[in-house]
Amino acid sequence: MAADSSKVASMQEAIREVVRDGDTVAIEGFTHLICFAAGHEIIRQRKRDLTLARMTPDVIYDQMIGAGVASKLIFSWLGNPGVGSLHAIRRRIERADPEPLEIEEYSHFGMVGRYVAGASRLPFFPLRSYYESDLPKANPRIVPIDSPFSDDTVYAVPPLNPNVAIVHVQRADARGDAHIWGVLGCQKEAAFSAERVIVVCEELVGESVIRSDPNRTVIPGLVVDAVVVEPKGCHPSYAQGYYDRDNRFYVEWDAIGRDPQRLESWLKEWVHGTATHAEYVDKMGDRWDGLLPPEAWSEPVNYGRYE
Amino acid sequence: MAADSSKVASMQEAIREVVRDGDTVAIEGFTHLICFAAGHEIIRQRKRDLTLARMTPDVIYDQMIGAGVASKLIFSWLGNPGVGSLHAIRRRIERADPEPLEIEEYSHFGMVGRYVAGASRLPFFPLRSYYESDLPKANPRIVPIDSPFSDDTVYAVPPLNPNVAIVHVQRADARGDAHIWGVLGCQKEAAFSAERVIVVCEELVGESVIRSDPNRTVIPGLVVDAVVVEPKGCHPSYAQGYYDRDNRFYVEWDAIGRDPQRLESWLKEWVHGTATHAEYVDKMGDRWDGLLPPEAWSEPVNYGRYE
Amino acid sequence: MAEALTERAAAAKATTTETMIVAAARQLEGERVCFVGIGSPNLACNLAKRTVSLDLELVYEAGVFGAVPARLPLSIGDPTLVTGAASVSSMFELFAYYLQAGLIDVAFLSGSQIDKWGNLNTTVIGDYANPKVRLPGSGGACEIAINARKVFILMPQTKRSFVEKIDFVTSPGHLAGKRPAEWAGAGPTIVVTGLGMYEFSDDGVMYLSSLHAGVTVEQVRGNTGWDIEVASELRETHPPTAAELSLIRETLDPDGTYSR
Amino acid sequence: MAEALTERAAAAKATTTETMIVAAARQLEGERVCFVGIGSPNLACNLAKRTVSLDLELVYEAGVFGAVPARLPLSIGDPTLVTGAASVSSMFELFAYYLQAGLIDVAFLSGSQIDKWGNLNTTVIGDYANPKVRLPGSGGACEIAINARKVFILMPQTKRSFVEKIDFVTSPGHLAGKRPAEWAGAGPTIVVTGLGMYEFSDDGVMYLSSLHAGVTVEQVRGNTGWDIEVASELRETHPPTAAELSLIRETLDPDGTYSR
Repeated sequence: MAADSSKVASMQEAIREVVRDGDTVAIEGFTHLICFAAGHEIIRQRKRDLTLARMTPDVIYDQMIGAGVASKLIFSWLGNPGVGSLHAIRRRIERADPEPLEIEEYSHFGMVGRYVAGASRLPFFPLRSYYESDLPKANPRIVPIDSPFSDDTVYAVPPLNPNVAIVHVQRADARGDAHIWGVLGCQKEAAFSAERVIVVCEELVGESVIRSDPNRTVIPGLVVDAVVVEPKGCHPSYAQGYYDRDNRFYVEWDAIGRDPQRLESWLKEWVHGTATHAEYVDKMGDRWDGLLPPEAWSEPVNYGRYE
Repeated sequence: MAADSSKVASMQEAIREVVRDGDTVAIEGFTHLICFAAGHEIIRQRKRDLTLARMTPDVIYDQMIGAGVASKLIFSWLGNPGVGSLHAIRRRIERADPEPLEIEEYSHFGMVGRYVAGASRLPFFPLRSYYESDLPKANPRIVPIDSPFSDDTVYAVPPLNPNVAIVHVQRADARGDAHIWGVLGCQKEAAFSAERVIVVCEELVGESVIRSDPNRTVIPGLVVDAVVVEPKGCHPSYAQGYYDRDNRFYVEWDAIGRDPQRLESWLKEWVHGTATHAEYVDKMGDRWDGLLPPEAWSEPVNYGRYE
Repeated sequence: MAEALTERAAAAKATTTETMIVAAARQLEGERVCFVGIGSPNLACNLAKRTVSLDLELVYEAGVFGAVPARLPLSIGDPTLVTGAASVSSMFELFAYYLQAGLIDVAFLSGSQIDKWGNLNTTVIGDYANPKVRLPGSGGACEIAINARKVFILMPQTKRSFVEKIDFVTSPGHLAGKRPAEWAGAGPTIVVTGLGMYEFSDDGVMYLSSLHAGVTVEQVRGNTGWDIEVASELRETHPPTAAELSLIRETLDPDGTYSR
Repeated sequence: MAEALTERAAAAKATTTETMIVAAARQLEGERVCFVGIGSPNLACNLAKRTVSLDLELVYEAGVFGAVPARLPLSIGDPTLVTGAASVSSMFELFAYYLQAGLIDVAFLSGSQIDKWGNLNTTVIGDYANPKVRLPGSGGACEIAINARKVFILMPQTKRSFVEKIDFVTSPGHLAGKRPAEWAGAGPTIVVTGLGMYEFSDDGVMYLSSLHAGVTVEQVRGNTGWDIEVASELRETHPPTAAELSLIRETLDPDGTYSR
């Protein structure tokens, strides 16, 4: 990305320049702020051999893995939340259909700990989990470690440092300083742990908006390589205060993901058949009607001027 | 404290019921939000044999230790910020004058790590510090630990779980859910690591104010035992947006703290000579004139109503 | 008298899931902080908050404390959990400072397989490397099982789910009765299925403590893959009251998404 | 010509501290992210941001990134650092995700004692258990010394501060020339005192690289507790320009709190 202070790029440019075949890519966001727009652009650009990391692969990774962009998945909960399975991923794990998918599996806190260690340049993160579970047998990168202060044992997980993190936010300035509110997931830790970061925002705002509330800045421009403005870029996930989760889509995906033909036609129509996410958004038409919530504003706070 | 939903108490009641002789007490706040009002009430109630923990003991612990409430100090930086030394504490460390003071010393990140471990119920926290420093020789509770994933070594510090944490905040509701903005220090980690917590606020607000912006809640009522309403309770420290740091006081303290007689008269006049912090605030008179900043409001955010 | 009849009539029509939800909700009496799962556990917690445990605080793993959901959330990170909540923090803070710290009194878990010690499998049916069925995996379940002070298990009961040996231990229960003292949590205390309720002996072994209305011990044995122990004083689950059912049907889950 | 004369006249009147601040500020050319200490380092950074390094980002250990102080802060956690900053986060995040992660290009340190490898003492004069003078201790200095990519040291020079053996190693410099590769930081690269500037050889040994105007090598030797090495091509520090001085005197520190 350019070294000047504006990092604003189109999604096409950002994905082309930042995401490389073979990269480990984390599109994070826990239910909230999952950047489907970036996932779709990765599919459009036919990236290959990616290792995809996410706590909850969600429908976005089912689509991406169904489209063949990835050879490995790092995760902690593999499902369609509130609905059931991610069938494209299951086909590859259970039957290598159409090809195998390597997996590396943790628990939620294990994945969070991996991002924290990655963001902190720690060689491991300790946690009280995994005791007597079979997870350490399934994944040799989960190991017991003794406390130097007691006869307590905890488990350690290794750092995760993705080549690329893609985080969606509500508002950012052109330098990439970003405000997030609502469910925070591990957006911050993922961004700090990655070599390269794409921030995708619902709204590009002036620096003065961000700087009016520096405690709301979850990601500083310091770690950001590109800023993409992509309104409604999370559908069918959501952006708190901007639009609702399209729960109906998650239910509908169950039948689509189950059937490789239907999955392929869906990708053809909705991803390859749209040149940009803006087209995808338009194509949804009046489906948006039920997804736009009434407003509920926060009470502001006074930082004071100290001159 | 009462188990009902309102935890509001006077400072006198809160200190009397929550702080016990012999306790480890952390009045945290990094430069910002240091609760002098609570420290003064601890002096008034002549608590004894406390272990005082704070990253930066600051003038408040110089006053408390000068007043004889503590037998031990846990810290990482012992100075009057921007001014010089804390003389009452130095007298006790250098010359056991008037009595010895045990110390337990870390670096800033070590203290932060101790609170994080304490808040997380981890038996230790690992960090990349202390290599080749004499600090681990001075404090045997700083020990090297090997990574299970590489030949990397990090240092571990033990958890800190104070009996009492006292945190000052800008606004809280009667349950203790508290908003903080500006410098956050380790208020959150200190509160979660402690057995008992007193939240002292500039303003008591309705639950609806707190709940209009749940991402601003640094401390949940869940861990809070008492809520004390004490406007200007941080002087000469400050509360962002409410009043300025009284830098002049920090400079003046240098001469007071140097001289045991002057220190004693100061305590007599300003602490024992005032029954409450409100009296102390009134007694300051027009000193407040230069300490009240013009307003600078944050841009609000829209959480949306999802019904 | 007429009211009692109405109650019975309503109760007779309670679905199996409604019976499970109500039984679980009643167990939340006296509890304060509950780690809520999506689906039936969410209904049980919200029912308890309106009946036996008015001050119950709901914690969601997405980072939400003190949620006041204005609608039934489909997912664990639904926006309705955020608006009006007391606190929303990062997942690191939720897992470290709330769950691992021991602040959670009760958490709900479920599983595709359970054994007599309450160990749960949500990872895989068959061999891990060559799975017959790939299940979702742990999510937060493993650390919840270890760190929540008590675990309530809510799951359907068949011979395929109540098994002698589970294929994979995702979430440790009472192991084989030797749960270490340094774990914050006491492990599973209650299991509620469509047939009855189960508790655990001092040795950490599950036993049938209460049968739902109309269910027999033989049915339970027929749906359990090991020789299940039965309490000497076996109770009958008090059926859902009309008030409980109307809360579920009219307020909490009017579409019946999770309760029918 | 007239301007040059004015410059010289002004420079002649620069205080020792002003000379140190200006010399340090110039070294920030090309650096991006700077961990700012209070006092002279703060002035040096804010001067650099207005002269040689316009895009310099200021990070303060209180958790502030991208500060735009509207006045000279007395303390490291002054409210003027917060209002209008790009980001304010917890100290855990500042130390873990910024400093330890290796995002800090340059940090400033100081000390009561320094040795020829740039190891610093800010803890104690005398014995740790029976101190002659108890100093403030590490604060963040120990982890800054290890994790910042470069360290600039700004301190007064006397025979009591530049010593053969420091009483306590608070912040490791070049140890004895064997700084481990896994440390994110390269250690001290520049030391600026009232007498001159120092750099470090490949062996990690400090040498005099530049003398401030009017200072002699003999003065340096007389104020150094070991046999200090001198660069074969010893430079003379270019004196502060009128522009630099007027920025310090009129804009950054009009009361002269830290520069006179």
